[in-house]
Amino acid sequence: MTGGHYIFWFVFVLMVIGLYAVISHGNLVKKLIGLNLFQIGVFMFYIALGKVEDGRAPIVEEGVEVYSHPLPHVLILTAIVVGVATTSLGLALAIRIYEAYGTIEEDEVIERDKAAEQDGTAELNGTAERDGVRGGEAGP
Amino acid sequence: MLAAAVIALLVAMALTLVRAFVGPRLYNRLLAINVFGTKTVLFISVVGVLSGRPYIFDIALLYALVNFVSTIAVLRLTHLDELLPSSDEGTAR
Amino acid sequence: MSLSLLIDIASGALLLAGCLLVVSGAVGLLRLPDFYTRTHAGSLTDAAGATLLLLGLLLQADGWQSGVRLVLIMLFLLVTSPTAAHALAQAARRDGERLPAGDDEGRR
Amino acid sequence: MSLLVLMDVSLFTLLLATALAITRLRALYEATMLTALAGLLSASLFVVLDALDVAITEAAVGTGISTVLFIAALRLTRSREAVTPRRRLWSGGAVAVLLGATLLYAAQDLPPFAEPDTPVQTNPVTQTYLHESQEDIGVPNTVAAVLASYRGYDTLGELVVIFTAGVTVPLLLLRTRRRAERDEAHAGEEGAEGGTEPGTEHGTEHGREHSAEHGAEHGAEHGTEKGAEHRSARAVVMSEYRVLRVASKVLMPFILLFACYVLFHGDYGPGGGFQAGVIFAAGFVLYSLVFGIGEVERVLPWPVMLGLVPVGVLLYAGLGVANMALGGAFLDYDTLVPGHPEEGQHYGILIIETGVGITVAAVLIAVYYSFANRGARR
Repeated sequence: MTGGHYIFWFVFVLMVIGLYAVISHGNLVKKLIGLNLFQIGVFMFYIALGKVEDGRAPIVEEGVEVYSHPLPHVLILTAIVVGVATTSLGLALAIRIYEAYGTIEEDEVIERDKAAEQDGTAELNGTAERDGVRGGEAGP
Repeated sequence: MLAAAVIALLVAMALTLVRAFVGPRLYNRLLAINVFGTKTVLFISVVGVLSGRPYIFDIALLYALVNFVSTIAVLRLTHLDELLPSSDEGTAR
Repeated sequence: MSLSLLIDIASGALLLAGCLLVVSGAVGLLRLPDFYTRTHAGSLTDAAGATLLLLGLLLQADGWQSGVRLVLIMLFLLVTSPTAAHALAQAARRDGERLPAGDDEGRR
Repeated sequence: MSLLVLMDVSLFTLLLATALAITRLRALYEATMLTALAGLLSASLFVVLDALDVAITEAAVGTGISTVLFIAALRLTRSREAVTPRRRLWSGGAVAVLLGATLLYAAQDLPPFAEPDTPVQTNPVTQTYLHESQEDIGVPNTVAAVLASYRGYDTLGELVVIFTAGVTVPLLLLRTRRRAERDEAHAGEEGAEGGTEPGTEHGTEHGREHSAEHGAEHGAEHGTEKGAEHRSARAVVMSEYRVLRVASKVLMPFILLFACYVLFHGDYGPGGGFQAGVIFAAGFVLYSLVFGIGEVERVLPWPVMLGLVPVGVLLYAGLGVANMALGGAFLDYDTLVPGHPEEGQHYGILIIETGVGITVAAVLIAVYYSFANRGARR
């Protein structure tokens, strides 16, 4: 059983590493990198399901009967491009968070939020964003 | 012979990867990644000949074309870019 | 018959030489003491090894479609790989990557 | 088979090693570069596993676009990760192990790898996609047939997702003129207090960045001087990187040509709209990296670019509506050429792929532009 499944074990380890990076790291960009790794794991899983021994790429030719399944390829092909689109969105949000809080560490962002809550929400209007940047960058 | 080429390329990939892991510093890693890209092109080409399908070479061709984009990106966005806007060091030389 | 044998031998020799260069380049990349010598090992053997390997493959390729693509791969690789290595070395020099080995203090 | 197993196992081992190295690295630029390496490895794996269309996409995305976006984002944020507290490591590890255990348990029901009699292969839909498609559609590359025809709705949905990202990222990152003016006013107010503080927080790199920023704030007073300095710095850099510039200039037309080849040859070999769009965007990104974003803007002005973002989606959906007008169902290409459904399918797929290519390329370039522009104006 293990012999026939070996590729899935690899895929699972990759997914576990990716998820670990997403959860345990506080840095938002690092989280996105972990998400990318997890994505690669999922892609591999789908493609491995479609693969068949001695098969060919699903481009029909004369005299060839065995092809890999095209459907996983279609799904993953679009998923890669969607993946880069979502990654870019995540990165854009990370940049905005950095500009607002002066950090992209999750813990520090949460701390700052808590501090802001204690100070009252009145401070958090248009000028607060700019002040946040200054405070974060010039702090020790 | 082709199988031997595949194995040689895999070995070379593994060695290059070790250099990419240990670094030290950005440039050593960049160099390793650059070399690794070439290895990937060769690997895909060998697989293409092994399986006798000409369209596999398209992928190797694409890699040969865009291989150095990421290297350039790092150079440009980390290093060159510090020189371009209102530079302090770039003009001193 | 003899021609095909000759082609096989030639392609085998080219592939072997290419493999040797590629592996030795990788070993050099790993073992050499500092960045610049590593650049030397990496980029030189890369270009030469890739060319030899692709020539060897070219002799085995069936049909002009594969042949044209292999030639194109070779040409593009010969443009991009040394360019990247050159830009890298230049940037490293500019950035103050020093010659002696094992300087780890400058890490970011 | 044994060679296949060898390639699979060794490439996967390298991939896992790369992934582990990425999680351990705290320098984010280097982690990003290793992610590019993981992309290269996964593309090799895709080739070994016969997924050529996927490999071509991953080649352009993994090494080209995605890395560039990460680096552009890192330049705007911090490039070094803080030390992760130990308790987080434990909780993260626990969840990851839990996931692994679940997956291992579920894997018992998975079909064995690469066997010909798995449910994936024996399902009737396989027959439809691989063999009946030749009569229905007549496109040798079944991936293109499935993508554009059998699962046309699905692809339209994916395209809309990409379109949404392409609208959202510029909205998040691009400054409107009014915002920029307001920020400038703030900068002026704070110039007195903020400008004197040196950016001492993190290391040399950011210190330099900050001083550059402060410099830019003061730059309003003596802008012309700065401009001259800037130009001469630029000249120095450009002359030093002449090899790079020439090589990029030589390669640029080939990349664009290759994108067109991938787009129009997608019916017969690996390729199609998604791949072509990504390659096209990679070419433009390369050009703008070497020659500056201004050069790209001269070729492809920003309004034109933003205008192209919805064009592909509209083309796609418009074709569906046209099909309905011609008496078929939404995206039923058979109606395009009355009497010759196969030809209609050909045209339909070509139009769809072109639309996809336009939107994907425009979105990715727009996203890159937003990132780069944010950096330039800081």
